[in-house]
Amino acid sequence: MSRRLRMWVLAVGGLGVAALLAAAALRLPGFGGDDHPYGERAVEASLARRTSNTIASVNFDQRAFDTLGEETILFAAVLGTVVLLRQTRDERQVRPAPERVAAPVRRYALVMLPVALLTGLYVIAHGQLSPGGGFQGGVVVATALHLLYIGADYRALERIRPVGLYEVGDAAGEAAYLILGVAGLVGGSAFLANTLLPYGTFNTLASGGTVPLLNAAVGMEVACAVVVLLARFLDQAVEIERSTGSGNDRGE
Amino acid sequence: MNGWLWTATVLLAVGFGPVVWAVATGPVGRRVVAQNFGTSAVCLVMLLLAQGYQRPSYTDLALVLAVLGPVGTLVYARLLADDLSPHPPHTNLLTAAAALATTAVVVAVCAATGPGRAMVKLLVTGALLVAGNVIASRAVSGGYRNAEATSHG
Amino acid sequence: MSVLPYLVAGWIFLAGCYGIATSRHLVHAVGCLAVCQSSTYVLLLAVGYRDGGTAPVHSDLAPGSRPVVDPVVQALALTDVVVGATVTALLLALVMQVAKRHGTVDPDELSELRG
Amino acid sequence: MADVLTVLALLLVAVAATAAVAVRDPARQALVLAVLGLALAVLFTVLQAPDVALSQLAVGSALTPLLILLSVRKVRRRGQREDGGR
Amino acid sequence: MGRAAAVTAELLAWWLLLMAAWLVFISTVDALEGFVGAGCALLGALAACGARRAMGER
Repeated sequence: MSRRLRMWVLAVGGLGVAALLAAAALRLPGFGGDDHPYGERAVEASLARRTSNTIASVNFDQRAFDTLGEETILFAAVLGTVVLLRQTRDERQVRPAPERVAAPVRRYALVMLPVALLTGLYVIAHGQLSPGGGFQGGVVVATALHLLYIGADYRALERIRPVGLYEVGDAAGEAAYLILGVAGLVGGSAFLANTLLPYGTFNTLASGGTVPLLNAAVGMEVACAVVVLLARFLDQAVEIERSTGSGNDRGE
Repeated sequence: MNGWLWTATVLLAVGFGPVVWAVATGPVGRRVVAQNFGTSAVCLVMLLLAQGYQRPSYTDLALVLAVLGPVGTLVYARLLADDLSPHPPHTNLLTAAAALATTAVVVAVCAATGPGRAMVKLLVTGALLVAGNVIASRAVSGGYRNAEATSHG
Repeated sequence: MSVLPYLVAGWIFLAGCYGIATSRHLVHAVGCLAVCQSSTYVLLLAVGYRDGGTAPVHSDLAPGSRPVVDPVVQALALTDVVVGATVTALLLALVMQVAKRHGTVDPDELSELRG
Repeated sequence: MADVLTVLALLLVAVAATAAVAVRDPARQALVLAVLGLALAVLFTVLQAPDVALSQLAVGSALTPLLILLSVRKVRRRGQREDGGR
Repeated sequence: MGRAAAVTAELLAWWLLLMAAWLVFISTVDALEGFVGAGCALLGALAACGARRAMGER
């Protein structure tokens, strides 16, 4: 299968797909049309349950089971990365060299770490009111913690970030989501049904029944998952080294 | 399409358009500077769009970008240190332009929103953006490297 | 104009596929896959758009006062952006493993290696 | 009239995506992917999807570049046998 | 004794700063928002002090 032949197969396949996509695009209803049946029903259902951010209501109330699936994919991806990036026999852990970073960058990182953490928590907490939610806020919180790696070196980050705790947090986030679902079942209605808590007053933090709780659970899980992910990547990139002393591994 | 959306369109075309070209071609130093300027340009576009669509809740986007944008540029300054150190880019002109544009947009949007906590939020966003932009571009242009001999992180 | 967003989504998808097929570095191929994924977000959100509509986020909007766009497609795209990032991380971990085992990240060289 | 903004955002995303594919070096591609993330965030805001734009900003500005650059550093170190655990 | 006072003073300073930031971020101020904000600001203050100490020692 020479490279030239592959290029031809790619060209033919690409043109075919392009033609099909163009034909399909021409039959789609025009961009900006007024026919959105699902959208209108979703907005009505979200307002009925007094959740002001309809997207959060769709994610954590009307389609909460799909979000459980998304969250499990995230959990499985992190699990796979942790298994793949473990330290193998022929590798040794090297203490990261201390890195001297310029003073302004260190001060900026020190000031921005809590502010970014607060912004992330704000985005998680107001998931069901203004734009935001557990998924986005979790990533902001995780990135905030890694300002320490940027402001100083990996050793400082390791000191403040016990990976075991975040792995437990990751699992706890997923478990909290499931427990809230089963609580709905135990409460007499369906799994992950939003009939457990009162819907509260519109546009306040406690509105929307279980939506804020599911939001917080997803926020915790995404934050811990991203921290564990970056921990494994930083370990591999900065610390883990092929131990030259022992026999060479097959690849070299 | 009111004046705010027009300004956003012009800023997007004039400010962000060249960034896309500058980040795809040329030396690494210039690419990182272009990415840094792109963050500021998009943050300002977000503020203008929030005002143009009369949706104050969209300013959260500009706030998160003002917090995380410079962090991304510092990641490049840190992990691409080997490629940046031979010929560090000079960024003072672009940083000054970004700071000027930020103050202009923030003042205009604050004037439109009127006094109150929303105005303080806009000022905080603008301050975070300018501070982040200045620190990130100084870090990229090696402004700190010759001040202290640092090994690569 | 009524069909441009769908064509742009198709173009991004094909560009991403071309990138993956002709890539000579596995990390570059993973980046191209991320480009492919973003084409689906463009298509989804273009389908859900309504002229003159605004986001159905009622924290600063009285319900029913303005036409709103479709929130369902936004919910689909929202979760996928974050999950896509973690799947990209998993793929990058696989690339590191390939580099460790075979000492190369060029897909063409990989296909010639045995075992 | 709002079409100008939508068309401009779409074109920026298309050009940035093509650039992200055309740049062959992974470290440089991380930069272009970050700018593509910014262009996507603008397009999503124009299409009135602030949640998705926020999600794209959070992921695309710091997380994806960090992951790609750390992978490139590990793969490059593995390739040229540099040692010293920096 | 001095060290504990210094740490709590710093913690309090960070907490006040972050609480002010929280009050600026939110749109409607009410009891629950303040309570959640106090918790998040405390978390941020702890992270700030931990980061400074972690960065301090080499």
